[in-house]
Amino acid sequence: MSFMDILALVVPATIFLAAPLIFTAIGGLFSERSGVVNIGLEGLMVVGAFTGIVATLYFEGLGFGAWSPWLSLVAAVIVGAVFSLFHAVASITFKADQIVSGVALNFLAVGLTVFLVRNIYGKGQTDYVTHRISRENIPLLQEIPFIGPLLFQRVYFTSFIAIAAAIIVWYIIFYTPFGLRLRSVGEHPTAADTMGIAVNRMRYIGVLLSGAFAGMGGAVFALTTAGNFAGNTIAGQGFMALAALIFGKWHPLGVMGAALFFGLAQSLSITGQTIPFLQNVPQVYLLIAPYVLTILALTGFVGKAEAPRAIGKPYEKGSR
Amino acid sequence: MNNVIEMNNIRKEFPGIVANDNITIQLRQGEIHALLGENGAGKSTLMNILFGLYQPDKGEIKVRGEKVNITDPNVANRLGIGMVHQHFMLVENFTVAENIILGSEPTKAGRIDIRKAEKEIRELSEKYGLSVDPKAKIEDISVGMQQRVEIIKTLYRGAEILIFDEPTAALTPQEIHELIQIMKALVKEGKSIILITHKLKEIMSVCDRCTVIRRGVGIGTVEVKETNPDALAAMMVGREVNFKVDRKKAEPKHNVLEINDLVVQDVRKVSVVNGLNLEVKSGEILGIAGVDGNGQTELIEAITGLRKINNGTITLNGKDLTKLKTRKVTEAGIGHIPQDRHKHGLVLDFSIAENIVLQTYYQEPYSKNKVINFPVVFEKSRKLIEEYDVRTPSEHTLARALSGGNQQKAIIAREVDRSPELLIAAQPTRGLDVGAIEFIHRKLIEERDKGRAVLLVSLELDEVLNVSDRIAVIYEGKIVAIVDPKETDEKELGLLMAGGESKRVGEAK
Amino acid sequence: ACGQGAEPADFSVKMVTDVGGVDDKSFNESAWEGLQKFESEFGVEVGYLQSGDAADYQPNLNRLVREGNDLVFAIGFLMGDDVKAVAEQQQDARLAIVDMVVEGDDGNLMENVANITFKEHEGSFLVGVIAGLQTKTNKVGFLGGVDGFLIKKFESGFKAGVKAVNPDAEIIVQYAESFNDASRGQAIADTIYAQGADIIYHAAGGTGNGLFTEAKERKRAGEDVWAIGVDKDQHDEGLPENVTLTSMVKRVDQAVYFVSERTMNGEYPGGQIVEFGLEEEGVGIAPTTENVDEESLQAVEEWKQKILDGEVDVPMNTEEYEDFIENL
Amino acid sequence: MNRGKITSFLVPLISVLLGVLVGAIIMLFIGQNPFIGYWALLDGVFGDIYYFGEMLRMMTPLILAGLAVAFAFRTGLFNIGVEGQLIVGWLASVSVGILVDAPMIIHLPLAIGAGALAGAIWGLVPGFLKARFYVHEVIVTIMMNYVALFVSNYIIRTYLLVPGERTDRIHATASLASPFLQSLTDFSRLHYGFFIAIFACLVLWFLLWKTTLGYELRAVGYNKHASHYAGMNVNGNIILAMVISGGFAGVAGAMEGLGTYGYMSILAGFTGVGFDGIAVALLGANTSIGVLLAAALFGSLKVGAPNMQSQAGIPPELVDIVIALIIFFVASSYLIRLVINRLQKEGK
Ligand SMILES: Nc1ncnc2c1ncn2[C@@H]1O[C@H](COP(=O)(O)OP(=O)(O)OP(=O)(O)O)[C@@H](O)[C@H]1O
Ligand SMILES: Nc1ncnc2c1ncn2[C@@H]1O[C@H](COP(=O)(O)OP(=O)(O)OP(=O)(O)O)[C@@H](O)[C@H]1O
Ligand SMILES: [Mg+2]
Ligand SMILES: [Mg+2]
Repeated sequence: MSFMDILALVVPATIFLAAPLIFTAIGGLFSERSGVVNIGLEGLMVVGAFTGIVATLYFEGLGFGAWSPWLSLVAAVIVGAVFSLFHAVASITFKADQIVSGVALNFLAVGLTVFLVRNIYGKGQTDYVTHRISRENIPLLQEIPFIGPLLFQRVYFTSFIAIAAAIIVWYIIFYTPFGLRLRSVGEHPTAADTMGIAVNRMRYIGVLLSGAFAGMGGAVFALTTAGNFAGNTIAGQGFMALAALIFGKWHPLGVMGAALFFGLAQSLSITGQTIPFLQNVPQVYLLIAPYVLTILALTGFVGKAEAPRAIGKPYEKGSR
Repeated sequence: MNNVIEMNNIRKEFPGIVANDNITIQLRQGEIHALLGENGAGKSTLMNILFGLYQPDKGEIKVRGEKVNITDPNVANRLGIGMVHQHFMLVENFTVAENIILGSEPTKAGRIDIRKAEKEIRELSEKYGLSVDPKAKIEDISVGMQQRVEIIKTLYRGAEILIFDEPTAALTPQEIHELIQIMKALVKEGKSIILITHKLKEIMSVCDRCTVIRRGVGIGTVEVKETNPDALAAMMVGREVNFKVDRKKAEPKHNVLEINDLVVQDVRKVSVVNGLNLEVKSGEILGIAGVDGNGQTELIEAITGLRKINNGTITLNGKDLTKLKTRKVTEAGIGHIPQDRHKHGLVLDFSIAENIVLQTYYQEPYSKNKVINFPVVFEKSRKLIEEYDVRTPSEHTLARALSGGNQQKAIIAREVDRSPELLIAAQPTRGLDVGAIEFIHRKLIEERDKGRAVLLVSLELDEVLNVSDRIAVIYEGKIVAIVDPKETDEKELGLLMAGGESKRVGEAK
Repeated sequence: ACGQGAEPADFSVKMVTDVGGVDDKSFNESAWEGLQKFESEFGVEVGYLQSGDAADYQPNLNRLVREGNDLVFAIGFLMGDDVKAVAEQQQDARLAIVDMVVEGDDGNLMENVANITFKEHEGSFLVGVIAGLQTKTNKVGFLGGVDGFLIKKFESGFKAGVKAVNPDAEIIVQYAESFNDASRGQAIADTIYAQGADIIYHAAGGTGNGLFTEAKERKRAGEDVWAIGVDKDQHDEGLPENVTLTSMVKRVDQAVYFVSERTMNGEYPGGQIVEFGLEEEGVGIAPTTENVDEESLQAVEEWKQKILDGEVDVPMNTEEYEDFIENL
Repeated sequence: MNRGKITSFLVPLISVLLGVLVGAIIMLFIGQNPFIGYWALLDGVFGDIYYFGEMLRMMTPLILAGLAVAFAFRTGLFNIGVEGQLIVGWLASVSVGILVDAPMIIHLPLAIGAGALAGAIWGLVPGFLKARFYVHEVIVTIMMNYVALFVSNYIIRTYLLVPGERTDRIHATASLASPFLQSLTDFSRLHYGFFIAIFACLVLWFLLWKTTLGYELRAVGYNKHASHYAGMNVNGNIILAMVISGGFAGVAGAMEGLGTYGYMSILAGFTGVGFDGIAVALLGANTSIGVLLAAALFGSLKVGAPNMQSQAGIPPELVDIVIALIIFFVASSYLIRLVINRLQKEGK
């Protein structure tokens, strides 16, 4: 295969694999910037994937046809947000250890969704949806030489939404009062409180947004790739997103970059065998690349990743 | 005389204790009103209630004669009440401007209008002489400037009534002086101020009236003109207290600590201790006076082996400590009361007992072949708690649950009990009330009289002046003068600390 | 319908699925269909236990044996060791395992285990023939689940089939190292197609679903690509774009039904290897052949005959495949 | 027993009750009878000595994984990497069990030791990175889990594979399997590892609460600065803490490899035991005895679940839901404590 062919293979695959990570990591960013660790991203993705598939099957039943997956994305966003309430209530109102609460969320997500699937379909996984979110060639743009074939052919619309979301969130976080307040409760809640900002309310918003975005991420994954839902449909993407969040230093654009980088590593672990200089590299190296690289990145090769100062600590009025 | 604030019969309970019990305080238009009380007396609590952070269980609050219900800081802000907190309320990695506008941001088309904000801030800082740089990050500016930011925060929200909670505890003498000027400027502009402080001198110098609380109970309000420090202290503690620690003359003997040409660099590779020479003799208290940030911290860390020494030597009774690790230094006979009790002095989540053996847990009799003998540890702790009158339910109580004063006593018990050749006390009385201060000073002098060497580092000039037998002035990492407390005064010290020349330099030597 | 032989009423057959479950669109499902057919025919008691993970196999088998069922199926070679353990413990149990030959410590077959295997290579050979004949790019692909002795049978048979009818066709082989990673399957299919293959045969369980996803995407984009299903007739997975060329069906249902019936009639094949190949109609190409052209179907018939007559010996591992190519 | 103790004992208890209660509500919700459901569950554990044996077997790795998490917790570290440490421990112990020939007296300890060592090394990495580069251990351990999974599968596939997607069986001399215990429990897979797990509980307790090492580890966990001030080797202790925690996890893996299975399969995904360990440690309030009891509870739930399916037709996932809820309730003990304190106040 020519170099161009390889690029034409790797680049779209990268963007495609990155999209769910971008959504989910952006979600994590809202939660963690507000001072609430969110190990539960994986679970939230599971719920998103579940909702995405079940809703699509349902809408298809109602005859919405090709609209079904898109309506289901909306449903997944809502359900994801609602489900994240578990984490919010436990770790904000009841001052639970945020990491533990997140872990519990992951347990619950898998247990509950598979449980429901068994009750709805009487079996361990759902049927396959007929209408997925499918690849498109963007008219005109795809004609652009070089980048056309790479960026605008065989692409998923959801990938564009993901990248747009990252940019919008970047603006919100750093240039709007909401962003400033969100960050302030993650850095120094007591200070924020004395400035009349309702700390716990901000944190609830942060967690709910993480649920919404992670739900979107899970649904996008399910509706572009898996096509149905089972207990193992989401297998680690949530934790990958968490890694992307940290690798990206809690900065929306950094997070997007990290997610794309992981997407690349993943796609290389597959296409690698066809790329000359990667051919005789054992697959395992490419498989573990994202994780190893994340660790290396964290050790400061790309500068220190500094978490929000007050992250992980429940807010006690008048404590210091 | 019209009252802008009236807090009548306020009561506030926390799990376990009554923080405020039927306290009444009235703030007059345009006055500076002191709020005085021991640690844990309930001052911060009372003010937090006024600021809407806590809700009172009983009592009423009137602002400009109208009964109000201050449910949260927003309400306080609307009523023109602003508070500068005991522990600064600033977001370290935000800029000054961001900190000030947080919560009431000016916007243009949904986007924060940072220029507008910075302009308004500059206007305020000019009006009240509060110099700040709106673009600077908090973590990069001095404590003094941070406090000015805190003040501007309140003014930016149009505060008419300002509450200062222990504003001077963390400041250098210079900064304290500036702050006092600022407060005077504020009242001149028609603002009213409540000032919480443990420092009677400050009260005497700036305040019009003073309300005293003891263990949560309001003792009363007095006109400052008609009272004096001793009377105030007595009101606060409930008994006579004597400041001039009575003591016999020191009999210094051989050099215990000798430091030659010491050079220590900080993280930024700047030599913060820069060719420093110093001797501390047995049987004397050597006080180090200096403006914060002139190398005191690094000097102590170097002596105690917490920081790498770049050049020079340190010896203890002739033994070379220069290259030793902290533990070896400690074993060589150095006791260290660190300046930050919460960060270095204690493991807050350990029990008192576990903290008591922090330096000795690995030694007999507290442990044998790597197994700790807890009965012995508890036994010892009970003894020290008794001896140093640490107010705690039991030796099993977590250090966290003690007030700063008692936490400090526990540390001193631990360090002094080992009766080290050299005792280093860094700001041993910061944030403590006069009762605790008195106790700690007595302990230091006892050690001296036992023939130990004591190195006292403090930012509080009168502490240095009261307690030391000799005073070494540190400036830019060097000892620039050694003076005799009896023959000097704050003016001269202040001058030396600022790098100024002095006629009698080195005379005491 | 009421069966003959021992009173069916008190005859009970049950099976333990592996992680896939009775709805895996693959051999678990197929096996369950076999039991259900058996139930409807003879009105006997049937049932199954699903395994959450490998640790459940043995307890589940044990549970069913304890319930006193007359015959217990272990579906999937992954359960080999557990079947062995249970067989050793429960001497009077009657077990049967699919896709595996269980030997006792003495190296001999165990009296209370019936071993059901398939000649997947023979079936794969036939779909290989179809692929070899219908490829337009002269490139076909094989998407394997986990590289190992079993899947090699599929791979070798398939490649042999392709080469047999189209010696200079190129065959791209890639393994996903997983049986349930659809997204990986899709990505691999993507690369294989991208390298010019127009037909891909998968033996990768759930991972194979990714193949269908990718094939549909490309079909919709106007490319002329096909997928070949495995185990069951996967024609429906290919809809609506209709990308399933054919499938290599493995009649687990037949085998299960057959062994159950024999057992009920007192001819439990314990200690034997019951092998299902073309001859026993245990493997073959799917009934749906709408996408297979006449020529190919004929070829399939011819080669099938040759195999039955023993003229060709279909390779089931790499070595045999090498030889096969040698004397082609 | 003072008030604090009572509370810290009541909280998990109440959490479990609440979890079970909600589980019952869910059963009602899907139209099942909770009593029948839970009865089936209990029957699935205690109805037959075999399942009881299986429950003890299931407990064994849960205890060790729980101890690993608890130990890290106590030293201020959150070890989410137990899963990965367990996997490498499993692989290492099995490898030694296969490749080494030696009399049992040497071989078995060697194999277990190998497991512990592998887990320890897997713990060393995050420990070192935290000490040296201040990288948060949670994220590194998560990453290490995946590295462990893929690398182990790769090693098995390339060096140890036999038909059946797994390694060969270990030599009898390295096996923890116990014909005696099996015969006691009617052929369950209960093995001697159970006693190792019990012993490990004692080790952890003694190490943490009675030794100077434990004192240092806890001190560093709570306050690095103060520990440094007191002349402790802060970085050394952080690393050591992770190493020991990883060691426990590695042994957990050895229990699977040398006891339950006698081999290691190519893993399609995580075993989940490591993550369950977090639940166990949490419910057990990070105490040895607590971990033991919590492991017993979760072990029972997991072993009993299939019976709920086959007897009461209730999806086994219900158990996962109940476990998750229990964790939530324990983690949210703030609320429970509040209630308890209220009651105690009224009590006197
Ligand atoms: N948030 C809280 N929760 C429980 N108890 C508290 C809380 N804050 C203060 N207290 C209690 O109320 C008492 C008063 O505390 P407060 O901080 O007002 O003392 P203070 O006068 O400000 O002491 P200091 O001079 O050291 O600042 C303390 O002794 C403490 O026991
Ligand atoms: N949020 C809180 N919760 C419980 N107790 C508190 C809280 N805040 C303060 N206290 C208690 O208040 C008492 C004294 O409060 P405080 O910390 O002001 O003493 P302090 O001497 O001022 O300490 P510091 O010098 O650190 O300010 C202590 O008993 C402390 O435990
Ligand atoms: Mg205070
Ligand atoms: Mg104080």
